[in-house]
Amino acid sequence: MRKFLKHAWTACAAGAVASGLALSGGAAQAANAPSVLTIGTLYASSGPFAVASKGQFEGLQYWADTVNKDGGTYVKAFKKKIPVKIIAYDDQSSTATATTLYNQLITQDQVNILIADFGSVLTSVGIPLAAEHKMLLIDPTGSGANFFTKKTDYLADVSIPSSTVWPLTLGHFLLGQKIQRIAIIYDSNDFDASQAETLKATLEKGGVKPVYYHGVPTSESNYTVLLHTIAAQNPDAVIEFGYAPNDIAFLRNLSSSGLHFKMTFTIFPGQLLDLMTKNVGAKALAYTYTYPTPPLVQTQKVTYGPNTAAFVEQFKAAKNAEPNFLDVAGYNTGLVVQDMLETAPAFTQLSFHQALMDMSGKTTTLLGDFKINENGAQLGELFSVGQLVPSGNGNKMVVVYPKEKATGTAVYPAPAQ
Amino acid sequence: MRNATGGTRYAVAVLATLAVAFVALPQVYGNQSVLFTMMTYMALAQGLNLVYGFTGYLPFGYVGFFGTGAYACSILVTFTGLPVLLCVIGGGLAALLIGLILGPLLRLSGAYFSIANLAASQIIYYVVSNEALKPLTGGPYGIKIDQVFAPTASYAAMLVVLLLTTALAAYFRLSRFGLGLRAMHQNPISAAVAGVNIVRARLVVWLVSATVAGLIGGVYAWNLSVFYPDAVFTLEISVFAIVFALFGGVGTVIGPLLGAGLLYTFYAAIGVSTPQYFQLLYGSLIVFLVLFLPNGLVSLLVRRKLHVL
Amino acid sequence: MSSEPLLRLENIEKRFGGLIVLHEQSFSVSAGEILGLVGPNGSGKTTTINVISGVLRANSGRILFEGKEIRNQPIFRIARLGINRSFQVPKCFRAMSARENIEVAATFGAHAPVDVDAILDEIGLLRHAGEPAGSLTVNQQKMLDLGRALATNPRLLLIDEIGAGLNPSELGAIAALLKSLAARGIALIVVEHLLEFLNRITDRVIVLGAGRMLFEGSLAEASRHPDVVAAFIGG
Amino acid sequence: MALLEYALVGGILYGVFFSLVGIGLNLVFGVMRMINLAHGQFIMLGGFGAYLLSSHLGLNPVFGIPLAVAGGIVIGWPLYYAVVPRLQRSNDPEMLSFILFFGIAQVIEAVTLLVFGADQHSLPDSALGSGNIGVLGQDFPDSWWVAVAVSVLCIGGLYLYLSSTRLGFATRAIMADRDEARTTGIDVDRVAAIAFVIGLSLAGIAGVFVPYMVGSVSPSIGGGLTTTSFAIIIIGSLGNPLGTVVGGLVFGIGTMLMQTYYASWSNLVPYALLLVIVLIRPSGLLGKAVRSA
Repeated sequence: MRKFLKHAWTACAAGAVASGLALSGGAAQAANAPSVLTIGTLYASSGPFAVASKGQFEGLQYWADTVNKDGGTYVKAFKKKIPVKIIAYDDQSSTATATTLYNQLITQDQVNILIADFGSVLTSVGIPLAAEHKMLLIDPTGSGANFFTKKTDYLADVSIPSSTVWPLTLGHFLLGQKIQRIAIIYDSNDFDASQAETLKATLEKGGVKPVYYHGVPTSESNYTVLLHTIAAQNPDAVIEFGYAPNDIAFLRNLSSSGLHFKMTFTIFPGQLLDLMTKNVGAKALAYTYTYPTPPLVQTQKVTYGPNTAAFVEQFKAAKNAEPNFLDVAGYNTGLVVQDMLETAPAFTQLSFHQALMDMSGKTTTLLGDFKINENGAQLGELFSVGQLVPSGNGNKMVVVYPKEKATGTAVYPAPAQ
Repeated sequence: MRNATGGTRYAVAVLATLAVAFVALPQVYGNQSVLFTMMTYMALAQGLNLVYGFTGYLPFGYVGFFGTGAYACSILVTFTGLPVLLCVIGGGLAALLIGLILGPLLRLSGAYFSIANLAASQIIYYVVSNEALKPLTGGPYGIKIDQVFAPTASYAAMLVVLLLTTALAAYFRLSRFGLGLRAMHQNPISAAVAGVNIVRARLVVWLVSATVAGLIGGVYAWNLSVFYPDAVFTLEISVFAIVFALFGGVGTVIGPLLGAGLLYTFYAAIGVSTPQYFQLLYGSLIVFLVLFLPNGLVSLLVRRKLHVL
Repeated sequence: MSSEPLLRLENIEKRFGGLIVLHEQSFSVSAGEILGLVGPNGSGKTTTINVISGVLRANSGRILFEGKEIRNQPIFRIARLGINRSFQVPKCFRAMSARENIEVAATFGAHAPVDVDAILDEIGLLRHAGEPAGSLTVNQQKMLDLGRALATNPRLLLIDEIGAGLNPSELGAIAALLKSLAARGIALIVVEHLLEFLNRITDRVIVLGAGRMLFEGSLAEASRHPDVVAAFIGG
Repeated sequence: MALLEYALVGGILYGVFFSLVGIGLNLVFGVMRMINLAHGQFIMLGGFGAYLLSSHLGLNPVFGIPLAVAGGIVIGWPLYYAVVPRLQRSNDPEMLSFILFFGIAQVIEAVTLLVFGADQHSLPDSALGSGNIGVLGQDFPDSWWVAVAVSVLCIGGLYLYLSSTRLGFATRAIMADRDEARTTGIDVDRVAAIAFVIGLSLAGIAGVFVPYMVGSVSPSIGGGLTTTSFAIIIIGSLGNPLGTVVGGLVFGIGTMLMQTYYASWSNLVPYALLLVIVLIRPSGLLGKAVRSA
């Protein structure tokens, strides 16, 4: 046993030395151009955020691979191309670990560019640290409303708008369809509850009061009795805001319950269609509504980078897999950084931030319009409303609202399966 | 008790070493968050040791006090504008109050106590994070007190809390009160027959341990300054505190400190080098520890007849 | 004052669920007296001691120590009042040294300072004072248990089957020790199976059978009493 | 009124299934006086076993039941002999086993994660019948009824094992008093190892139906299932396997009623029930727990 301990010690020491060596690499960013541009980020290989976080990370990595194939990304401040290197740590979905790892990236690796992990929870702890060290935190998907309450130079949400504004279009669609009886069930977490609140407010402004409006715990996994309770209110439309596991349980329970509503809306079929189809089945997804996200909706005209269709082709060729929304979001983050470096006149965090502000409103990428405000919130592309319509063995996404983006009209009421 | 003065000297040395180490380390190692988190876990392991090591009650829901402290402190900062240190103390008092409410749990034995305590911590978590409490706690939206964000000051505060907790452990180990605790831990009925007020002693230890966790939580919230309920109520915090304390050796002063210090270093090192195997390595390590070193690292020293505080 | 016994039980009843294990027990002990408690297994001897020392709570009746009701007092308070006990299976603090075992009681149970060495000497463990209690022999642990009780300066000692497993010379030493304690004015209630041993130290015994007091008087008379005989033979 | 009835019937069905989820943990505790903190991870393995059979071999997921039993034997028997006798000799078996099984839980979760990834997986709905069956006019999906039927069979089987077989008798003797049982000549380790195997197998069988009852299975669901199981067996009473059924029903009905009337507080149900019951009646609804001093 003493031997065992000795091993533990050795492992410990070896680990410390190894990390020490790794750390000394990224130091010293001087007036001279660095030989490699370090981009620090975190991902979660396990825990509740693993699925989403790994998707986003893969997208970012794919971006780095692509630019490095071209000899790197052009940096205006040095007037030349510099290869990028991603330094990434695994936070296991733990905020405590994420805190130390953000600090690791900032203080030990001294990365040039800092990119947050997926989602609000894992982004939150990086915000004060970045500000403290005067680093610009590039935030792909952390959209907590709490984050963007005052002017800052050190935070920029680049890939998705705050979840608070996601359901605006959905609300207008429901009002436009003159659907009066609407049930809203949501998980009690920042992401879902803020959407429920916005939708309720939007509907009430249009004179519609939801007939059912309740939060359930984020851990909720069985909706059978809840669905029955909802059905008792005779709603025409049932809107469920949850994370992917909730949406899976909800849709499965709905299809096996024998209940049927004229309209059913969930979030994740629009982001992780493969995962949802695999778990829920194409039949149960047919005619349900969602927020369609790239690559399920395509941005044709872009001002920077490939358009959505071109990206999907490239990604499929390189990775032999269909990209999902999070891959796109991660890749888009890389693109925004790339554009930022091409336009920032100086190699400083403030200059980076100014570049992002200058890009705002004038840039369109495969993810849509890029527009941030001085608090760092993303105001660009609003999500539209899509419906999954049977096609072959699966479903295809039809954007049904708003009109200018629509690729078809809603099948309402949804036919019973 | 013959070693009381020697013991006291030993305790002072431990406290001084801790203080010097955590004042000096930031000069040579720049990732203050790692050091801060290490102190947090050292303090938590020590705080848990107060109750588990000295009474045998394993508080699986220890994180409940930590989270209570974090939220009470943040709420005070948000609504009262008191100096942040007072808010941290408020966090400790809130945890003390919760400890008092949960006092009747001490009537339960072994596993029942642990699990009932776990249930209590989950209840606090669910109540704090419920949407109905949004105006007060921020509910699921989390809470933000970045107006008081001060990494260096909160680092110093955590060091003070760590020293306080360790001093308490030394008191439990060396004092007359501690003699009664040891007797009670080994045989509660004989201890009572010997005149030890076991009900009161247990409650005192429980409340002290709860208060300490509340203080740690308060300082932790101050350091984080933007967080969601999961960040301060995740069960992982209890589990780490238990594993760290056990690894070092409970019922001693230096055991939990050694355990948390070494194991957290190990954690941080594999987290950086081979994260994909992290959970596997960690789980296996725990299995090996329990099977081959159940009384912790300090038992190796004791076996060599070294005096351990 | 002198007529008031040190301890008086009045109609003590103890039930476990529906089972009555002590029926209306009433007896008293005076300072300096040694009272024997005998009876077959399950007759309520140890329960009586547990009830007096507070380890168990009686369901009804009164326990008066120096005229004060102590029935619902917690164990430690009863100990501090001056009632202490040994256990049939010694309950030492096994990881603590013999000396520390005594020190716990001296620290928490006694009103006045206690000479720990003197007690260790009295129970014959002075030479083993530094050894962990768990490493002592069972007989030594029994003595340590008694020493722990003595360290609280008791005025009433409850002794539960201390004689079992001792050889004649050890029994003799214990008998002498208990008598010397009584001579100091300590009252003793001694639960014992070894009647010969009991006969040496006491002239008054109470015989219990199925939780009832069958007899009170001298041991010699007891052996002639029909109820007692019936209880022991199981008739 | 229809809502109340639906919640009650649903709660009973859900509760019966959760009795199966908890019962293995309770059997193991009763026999070994150890808390298998990896219980939820064994349930999760059962779910993944059924998923493998269904997705890779095209078998009906119910074949996951024999697989779970086989897994229980292959994992449980060696695991018991590798760790339990050693722990029993330690100074605090109850608490050390708590931590040991936590380590095992981490290992299982990590390995599953490396093999299957973090994604959710589920089983085809049609495999257990895609219709609905009604009772008292309340319709529930076929899969619920299958899960409930299997739960009843398993719990009934366990009851028969404990009440009418020689091994079961020995098992109950060990539950009552391990040392006493040893002195009467019972091979305590063998009987306890069998009980451990049964406990793990029951967990695995419950796992087969988890994708139907809680939507999907993923490596991270184990911890939550363990805590819920705890709550259930404490409500019933630790160490009394049949009390688990009472605990399961209280949990199921309580949860469904809360879902119907106060949805956002429904996750408090198991913990609040546990705390209230433990404080009012520390022994659980059927058992004993207070320490003697």
